[in-house]
Amino acid sequence: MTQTQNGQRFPDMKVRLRDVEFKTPVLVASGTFGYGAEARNYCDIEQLGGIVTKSVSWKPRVGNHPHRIVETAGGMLNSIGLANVGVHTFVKEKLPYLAQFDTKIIANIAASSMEEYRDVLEHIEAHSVENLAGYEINISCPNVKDGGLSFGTSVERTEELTALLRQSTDRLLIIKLTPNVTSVAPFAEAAERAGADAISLINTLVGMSIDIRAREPRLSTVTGGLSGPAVKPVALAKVYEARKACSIPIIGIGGIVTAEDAIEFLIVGATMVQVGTANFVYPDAGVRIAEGMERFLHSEGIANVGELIHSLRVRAELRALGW
Amino acid sequence: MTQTQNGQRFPDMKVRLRDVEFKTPVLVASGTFGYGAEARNYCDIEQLGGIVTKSVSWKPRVGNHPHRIVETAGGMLNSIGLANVGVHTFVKEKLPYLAQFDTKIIANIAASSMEEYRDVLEHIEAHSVENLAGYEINISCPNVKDGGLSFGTSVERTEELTALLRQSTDRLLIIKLTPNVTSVAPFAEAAERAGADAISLINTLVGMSIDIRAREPRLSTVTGGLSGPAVKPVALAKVYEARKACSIPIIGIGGIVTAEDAIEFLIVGATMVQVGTANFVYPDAGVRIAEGMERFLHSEGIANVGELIHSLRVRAELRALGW
Amino acid sequence: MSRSDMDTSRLSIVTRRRELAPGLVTLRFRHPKVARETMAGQFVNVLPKAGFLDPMLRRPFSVYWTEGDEAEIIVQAHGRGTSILAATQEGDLLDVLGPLGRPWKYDSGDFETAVLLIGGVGVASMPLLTRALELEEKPIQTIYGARSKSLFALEGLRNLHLATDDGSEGYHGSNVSLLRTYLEEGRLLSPKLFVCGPTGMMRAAQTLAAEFGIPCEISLETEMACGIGICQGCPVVTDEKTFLATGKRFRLVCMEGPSFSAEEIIL
Amino acid sequence: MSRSDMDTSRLSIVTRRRELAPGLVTLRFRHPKVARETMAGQFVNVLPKAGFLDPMLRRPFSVYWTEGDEAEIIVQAHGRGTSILAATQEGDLLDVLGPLGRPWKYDSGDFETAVLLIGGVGVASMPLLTRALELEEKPIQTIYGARSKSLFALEGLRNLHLATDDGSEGYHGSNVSLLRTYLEEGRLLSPKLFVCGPTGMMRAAQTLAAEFGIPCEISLETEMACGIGICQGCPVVTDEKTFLATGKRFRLVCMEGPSFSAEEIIL
Ligand SMILES: Cc1cc2nc3c(=O)[nH]c(=O)nc-3n(C[C@H](O)[C@H](O)[C@H](O)COP(=O)(O)OP(=O)(O)OC[C@H]3O[C@@H](n4cnc5c(N)ncnc54)[C@H](O)[C@@H]3O)c2cc1C
Ligand SMILES: Cc1cc2nc3c(=O)[nH]c(=O)nc-3n(C[C@H](O)[C@H](O)[C@H](O)COP(=O)(O)OP(=O)(O)OC[C@H]3O[C@@H](n4cnc5c(N)ncnc54)[C@H](O)[C@@H]3O)c2cc1C
Ligand SMILES: Cc1cc2nc3c(=O)[nH]c(=O)nc-3n(C[C@H](O)[C@H](O)[C@H](O)COP(=O)(O)O)c2cc1C
Ligand SMILES: Cc1cc2nc3c(=O)[nH]c(=O)nc-3n(C[C@H](O)[C@H](O)[C@H](O)COP(=O)(O)O)c2cc1C
Ligand code: FES
Ligand code: FES
Repeated sequence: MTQTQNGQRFPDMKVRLRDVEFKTPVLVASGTFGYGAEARNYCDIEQLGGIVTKSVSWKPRVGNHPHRIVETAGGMLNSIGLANVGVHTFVKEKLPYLAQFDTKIIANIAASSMEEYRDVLEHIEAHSVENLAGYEINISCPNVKDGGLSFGTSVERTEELTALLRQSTDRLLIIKLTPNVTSVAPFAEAAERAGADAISLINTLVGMSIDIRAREPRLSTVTGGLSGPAVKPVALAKVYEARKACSIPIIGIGGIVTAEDAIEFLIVGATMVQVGTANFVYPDAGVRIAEGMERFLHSEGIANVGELIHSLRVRAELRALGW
Repeated sequence: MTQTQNGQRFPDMKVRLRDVEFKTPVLVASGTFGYGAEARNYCDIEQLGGIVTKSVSWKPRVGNHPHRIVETAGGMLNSIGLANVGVHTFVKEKLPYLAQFDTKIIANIAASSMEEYRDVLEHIEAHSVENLAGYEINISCPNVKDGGLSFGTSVERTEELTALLRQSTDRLLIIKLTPNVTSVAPFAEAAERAGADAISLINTLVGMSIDIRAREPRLSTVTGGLSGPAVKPVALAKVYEARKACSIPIIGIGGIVTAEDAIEFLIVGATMVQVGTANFVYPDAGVRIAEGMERFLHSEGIANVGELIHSLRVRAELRALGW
Repeated sequence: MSRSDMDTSRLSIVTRRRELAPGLVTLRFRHPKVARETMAGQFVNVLPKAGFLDPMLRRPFSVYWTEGDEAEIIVQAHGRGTSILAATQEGDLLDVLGPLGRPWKYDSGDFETAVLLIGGVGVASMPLLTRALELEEKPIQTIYGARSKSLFALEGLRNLHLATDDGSEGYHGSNVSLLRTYLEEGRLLSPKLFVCGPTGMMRAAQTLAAEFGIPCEISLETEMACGIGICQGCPVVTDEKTFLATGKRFRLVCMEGPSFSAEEIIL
Repeated sequence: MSRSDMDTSRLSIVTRRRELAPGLVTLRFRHPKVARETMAGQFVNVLPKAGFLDPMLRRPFSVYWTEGDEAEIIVQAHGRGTSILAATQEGDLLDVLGPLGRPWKYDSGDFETAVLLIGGVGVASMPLLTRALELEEKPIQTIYGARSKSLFALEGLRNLHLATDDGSEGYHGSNVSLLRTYLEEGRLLSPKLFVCGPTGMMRAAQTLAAEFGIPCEISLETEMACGIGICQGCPVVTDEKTFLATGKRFRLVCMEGPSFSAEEIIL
């Protein structure tokens, strides 16, 4: 598929966030690709736009009790509970391992206090590797009581936290927003005001499933996070709302399985996308999707993937109505 | 399936909202069953717990331009735009027609102002028929700019509106809540405080879909309402949250296709359920689901469907954690 | 209405499957109600895979033929639902709702010659229409266009004038321009057009009919969720005159269609 | 790591389908990697219907047999995914990921007699285990319980002692109580238990092994989203001793299992 024209990849799949260039607009989402080692046998990692690592906190977290996952119509519920190795093992083992790959790494951070967020970020910053592009701040995990959702549902705290973390790094600072709010616009605005380089959305929707014979919740934590194709329409609407509210780049997430799905997000206004649940079914989804996007650009005669971004045509009378 | 024991249906499928008894806990949802005439050839209407009619407003509404529907993973988006005959035709033609059926009718009302809600309700009240059990107030339509969602996302206006309408009827007053809010609990509390007899949830989730070749929204209104099995996990979580917040009965709605789906809602705390999108695929879904619930009660040796309601077992340590 | 009057038996067994061209198949199934009650132009709403949610919605198909207790549809594999249906095997069960919609108005007194203008899989409702017109003893001319020779489904049609985009059969070009020449040469005696095909072609036919001032009926394909009038998802926009006359801005294709008089709708 | 070292070829054609009992089928497919690399106890993760979302997730299956470039699984139709798979026909394509997980520890020096304790479809990994034990020249006793006579899949097993719930074959009762009598009568020379079956049965075996102080390995079935360690969805709880020793509260069944030493996990 990929042809070279004077060394140039054609069509050109490269995108930038601020001064950072990514090979393709397709990242793998936090918590759905481990730390690279697990999936490498099934996915050519260097063909990915980049890897967003599993949320890391200051101390290791063992995660929630079984059951942690339930399949639902067109999606799944999870309640992993931010199981992670903790930032010290992360910088000792995971980050150096990820450094070997010629692709960008974005470290996703989850915490329960401003200080913890800052400490984790600064600890990674102090042990950073060359291909570490920046940080994604998870203020939207619905599955642990202290998973930062208290930040994710408060505009003020979102702004404070973003401003605080901005002081600690010049790398990309990406705020990951939750869809579980009445309106995502004020959060997008807050992140932009406080100096975030980009926002990413959506994290999972709060959901639930019942074992009707046992009359018990199927997840040990009662509720969990819904992801997968089922949530794609909601994710697109949230990205659309955020796009109108802020002017920093958006990373679209939610239910992306095919190249067509990813292209929908770009057209609505996302500069990049993340692929999550699809990795569980197709560990090389992130690569396949980028290849499919390239084929689409070819067939439509589009030279640069950037031309798709925010290219949605909305009829004038509707824009007048404020849509 | 249905055996009679001293004239009693066994298992007993009857449920009550306040002083109103329904044959089964299964209603058909507003906007998904017309006014009865359309589906009667495919569904034995008198076997339904009841019919919630298409939202009616003071003036007729022609509805939105095509395209109005898009199929999505495990669900669909719609942007019908409250197309309805208007309250005058409703009481002249639709209500008298519905009066012939031996089942309960709940009139769903949508409006753009307090006064319009009240006028529509009082007009119906003035022309009511014997089997009219009450009203469902749609403050949650995402598909028209003035569809009442401004009420549905404000706790204060929800309470005001409920209190106002309470003065105009002694029939059942049911407030239909939107899932598109950060927390549904305060709305459930507000409805209860203001004297609602029950709440129903969920209405549709705001969603979107893109035609990537035309680079246009697939729906004429850009965004629409997501329904169907895809949203069931979200609906269950919202009902669960509402159940903890108020003590009036809840009518569970969202993605119900099978008897097992309906039973999940009852176990979480719903007294009744509504079936929507499923009617489009199986026009007799409401009847089939009730029959399936009856079989389930039989096989589990449960004499009365009421025993299922709010029977969820949550492990003590989790309740301690506030789940 | 008692249970017995109701159409509750929807499951029907596939008795014959024929592959006319790659991805173009006919499915014949036992369904006494559809077989005996369907009139030319009505359709059925078929569930691609009962009990499964991908896809979730039914798919509408014109009734292609009926005989005794059996009815037939012709399926063009296109998206998720139709590709599953096209792979249906003889002996499989189909969940079929119908007959739905209104028939073609072939008994209106306003024409002598019935001109069936067909594009691609728009042929689906034409064999039954042909049968009905012959009962009315109306002369028929059939102008049928397809991308290529292999894609014609000619059974049950009469007085064929074929056109192909690639010239592999008959007139090399569009069926509409072929029709135009016939009209200009006045070869069709007080005709009425019965049109079904791609939207572009139907628009062209609409214009042509207006230009020559001849009656024209068009069968539409819109997305449908229910097919029985309860979802309001299948509107077609009415033209200004009709709107002012009837007060109706939209018509529901599943209930008031699928075929409409060309001058009352905007495509 | 270069593309070529990677396992990208997942599609494999079904070469043989056998129906052992209603809803119990074996599927043989061409998959050189799985066929040549799988060790007894490992599993594959199979997509019920590629390209469709109902169901969306893969389903894990122990590898039942391997020969040349072909591997076989045995599928018990149970829910949505397994019923679709059970209906797979010869010539169909399967999307298969594997081999996954760790093999049975059949070469550990801590036993003389290998006792295979099987419940129902738990038989899946036992033929390969039997083949491996024979290469190690270990004596084998197989205690196999099923609901009824017709549900046994006996190929590739040795020295069978059958038990049925309905008494239609062999010992009338549970395989665990049959094993208990053998142990009490001391008929098994320094045994090690290899256990796979319903959770209840595995718990009973766990208790029995502790009571008689014999080594016991149990193969678990948990929900799995990925099967390759990236979703963290398949944990099993470790017992206190193991927790204190290793600091691990959970083990991932797909990566560290599916088989575990009975004393280190809580079922
Ligand atoms: C009254 C009527 C009669 C029809 N008769 C035939 C026939 O005889 N033979 C035949 O092959 N096809 C016929 N069609 C079209 C057929 O129903 C569509 O091809 C089918 O709905 C598209 O589904 P899909 O699974 O192929 O595509 P998908 O991409 O899976 O469809 C996705 C969604 O878009 C809708 N959709 C997409 N294209 C169309 C379309 N052209 N028309 C209506 N809905 C669409 C589908 O209903 C579905 O909700 C008819 C349509 C209508 C409305
Ligand atoms: C390591 C391993 C090996 C297995 N080997 C075999 C085998 O050789 N033969 C065989 O017939 N079955 C085997 N199973 C069980 C088989 O994978 C389940 O029957 C299947 O996952 C259930 O899917 P379903 O479509 O039948 O049920 P569904 O009801 O569609 O499953 C719904 C969800 O629950 C999960 N689930 C339900 N039951 C189980 C279960 N028992 N184990 C794991 N997940 C479950 C499914 O993964 C799915 O996510 C194995 C499971 C594991 C973990
Ligand atoms: C099993 C699982 C684990 C996840 N863990 C994390 C996490 O640790 N941190 C985070 O920010 N998001 C996490 N997510 C959310 C995803 O990154 C993504 O935002 C969400 O799943 C929606 O995308 P998808 O529909 O493509 O999966 C997780 C999702 C799943 C399914
Ligand atoms: C096509 C369509 C039209 C609807 N119209 C209305 C309406 O007029 N008033 C209303 O309160 N809800 C309306 N709804 C929402 C449903 O009543 C229901 O709350 C929602 O669809 C979720 O249930 P479901 O998943 O079972 O469809 C509509 C839903 C659909 C799909
Ligand atoms: S398809 Fe539902 S109203 Fe026409
Ligand atoms: S199944 Fe995903 S980690 Fe084990």
